[in-house]
Amino acid sequence: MKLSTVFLLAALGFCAVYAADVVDGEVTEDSTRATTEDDDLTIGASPDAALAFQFVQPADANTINEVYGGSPVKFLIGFQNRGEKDFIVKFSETSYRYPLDFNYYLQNFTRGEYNRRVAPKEEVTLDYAFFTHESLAGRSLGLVVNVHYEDADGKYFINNVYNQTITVVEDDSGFNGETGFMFLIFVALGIGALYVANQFLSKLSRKSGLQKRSTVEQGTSGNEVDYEWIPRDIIKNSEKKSPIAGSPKARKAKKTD
Amino acid sequence: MNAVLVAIFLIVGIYAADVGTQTRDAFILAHKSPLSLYAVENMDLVIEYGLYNVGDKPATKVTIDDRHSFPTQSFDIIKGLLHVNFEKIAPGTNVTHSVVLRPRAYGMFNYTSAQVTYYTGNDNLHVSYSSAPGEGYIYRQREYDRKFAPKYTFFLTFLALVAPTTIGSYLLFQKSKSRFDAYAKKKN
Amino acid sequence: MAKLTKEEEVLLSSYSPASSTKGNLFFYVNALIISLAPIYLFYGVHQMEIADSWIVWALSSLSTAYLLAYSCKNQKRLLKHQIVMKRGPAVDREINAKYANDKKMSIKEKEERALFRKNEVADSESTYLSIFYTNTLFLTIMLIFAFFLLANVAPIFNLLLSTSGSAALVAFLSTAKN
Amino acid sequence: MFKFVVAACLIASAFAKCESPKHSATTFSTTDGFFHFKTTYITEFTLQCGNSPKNAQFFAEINGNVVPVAVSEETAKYQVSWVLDHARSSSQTFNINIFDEEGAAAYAKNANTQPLFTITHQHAGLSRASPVSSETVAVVLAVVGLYYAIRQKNDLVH
Repeated sequence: MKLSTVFLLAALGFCAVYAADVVDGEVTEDSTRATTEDDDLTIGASPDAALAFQFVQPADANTINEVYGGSPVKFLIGFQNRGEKDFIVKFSETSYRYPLDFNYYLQNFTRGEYNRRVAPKEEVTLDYAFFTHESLAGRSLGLVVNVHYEDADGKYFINNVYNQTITVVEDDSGFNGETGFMFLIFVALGIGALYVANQFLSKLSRKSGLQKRSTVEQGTSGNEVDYEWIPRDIIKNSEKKSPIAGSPKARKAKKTD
Repeated sequence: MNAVLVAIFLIVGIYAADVGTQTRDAFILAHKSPLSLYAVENMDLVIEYGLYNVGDKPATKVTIDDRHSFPTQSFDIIKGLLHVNFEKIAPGTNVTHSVVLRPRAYGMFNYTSAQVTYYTGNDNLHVSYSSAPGEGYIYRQREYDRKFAPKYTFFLTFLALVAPTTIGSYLLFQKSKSRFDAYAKKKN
Repeated sequence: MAKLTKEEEVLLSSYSPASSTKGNLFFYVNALIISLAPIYLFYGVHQMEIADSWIVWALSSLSTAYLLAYSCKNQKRLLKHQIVMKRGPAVDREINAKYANDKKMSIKEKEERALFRKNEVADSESTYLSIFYTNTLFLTIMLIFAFFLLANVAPIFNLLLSTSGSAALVAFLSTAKN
Repeated sequence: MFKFVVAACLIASAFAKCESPKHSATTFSTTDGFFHFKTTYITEFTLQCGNSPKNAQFFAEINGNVVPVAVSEETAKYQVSWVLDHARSSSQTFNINIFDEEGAAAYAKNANTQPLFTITHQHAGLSRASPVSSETVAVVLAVVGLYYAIRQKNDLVH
């Protein structure tokens, strides 16, 4: 009894691993099955097309199904034409789905438009990048990537190349040294500005206290002689006191001779 | 009992491994992307090629040829080779290759895809085209300089222009002021 | 008030707050430099071409130079007065110390000398401070306008607004009674 | 499974080997930390083996990473290129150890394997856009000057 349960569990485990492997398997020659599972796809894949999917950024997303919130996700789609007719790869559509029900869209990203012709026996690689918002960090999301293409006869196909639940993890490398440094500088500038403002204000208030007195003395304008600060006796005295006419400077010059 | 279990584990494991690999020939995905912010005339433009073997068998004689994308009359090759070979790319691994170019003139430019050829298994030639960055613009150097080039040399010259009268007059004022402040203090 | 003699008028004119020709020249030279420096900055940083913007440059530098010289003069007149009040006692002491041993000199003469010295000191100090103050005020406003507030405006409008505009602002501030 | 093992053994026995290598190398790395998203390092070298092996794949080991060496057949030039984040691209010297296939296989088992030869790659470090723009510095200087001017002006009143 015990042995059989262990056996059963082991077998189940391996099947699960194997199944995961196939879904993880980038080549989706059995993608017809995958697409029929997807309800909204009534159009299937072409047997002459082989597609592959690979994350480029983050590189480990291929194995651990994790992407970082607040940073771009880049992936490649390989398209192999194994038939005799041209294919035209129209676009790829990428969307986040509700992980418990993949029919429910959480976010639909802009299509990646390609319109690339793939001749028989040729392959092309297509790339796409999208941005996972920071607020999605910590959630599990269903990521679905479909590729739309048609053959030379205009027959339309849709291939599902990625259909899995991924985890969005917080990007802890976001607060790097650079932003930290910028932050520090702004704090320092702010403190400096406050200090200067404080100094300035205190000066202003002190100045305004004295303003009244000084305005009385503002008696000057234009080219007029400012009598206010010439000693009264000089103005009043009309007698020639200066021994030598002109300025004391001239006299001083003479003295030094 | 344990032996039986191990045997079963092994069988299931081998089966899984076999099915997993059987259908997957070498499949090379090739991406081509610029590693520089903009393409600017007379400034380095780094192009990175990445080759990913997503199959389960090695790809052999992998060649990247991108000479047609960067004709020498429009681009100087600063460093790197535009036509290279890798003898083998193991399954599940990736290889990157970079080239540094310098556009000679500004204007619209179409980044076409690079051609990648490789062999799988029994001398089966695959012709593949990398992803292409598409239409782009090569900026004038002046436009770039206006936006991003460091301008401290201009500001230094500006300072040198402005400083003599401004700072000079401050120093002269300060000199005169300290002199009379000294007189004012002497008697106090 | 008694009539002034010719000699006294000569003496008085040297006390007048109006700038001496030397000071005036200094103002104009400074104003010209300070008005041309931003144009160099616009040439280098905002990459204006000489060929298609020299008219604007000439316009802006002339108006800026005039406005700056005007505000320097205004500023000087305000400052000179204050400096005479402030430096007065110190200058008196200086003169006293200088001629302390000169018994021949009368008090009146000493006073006269002190007065002349006061004027000299106030004139130079007010010239320097007015230039320093006007320059820094203008440069601050100009830089903030040119590289922060109007950074994305077309260079020509940016230039006109930030140079002539801030010069006008400085001139306006200088007309205020302190 | 067995087939794989046999194939692996066959490949192992067919390792290309380079005898008495002669090389000369040139290196390049980008130094603009603002203009490029990442720092790119390129080392080009020419190589002559005494036994001129056919279709040999060479490997380069940089800081423990083994990457295949690209070869241009018509110019007989080899190229090693790698990319690092700017954060890890301060001024430093890289030692690029070149292995032939045999050497690379040996290196996988024992990290002290002697390489064919080593190329040193001097990286000068990165120039980065200053976090404070010169405009800001100029304005700060002007404001400091203005502060002094106002202080002097106010000093006169008291």
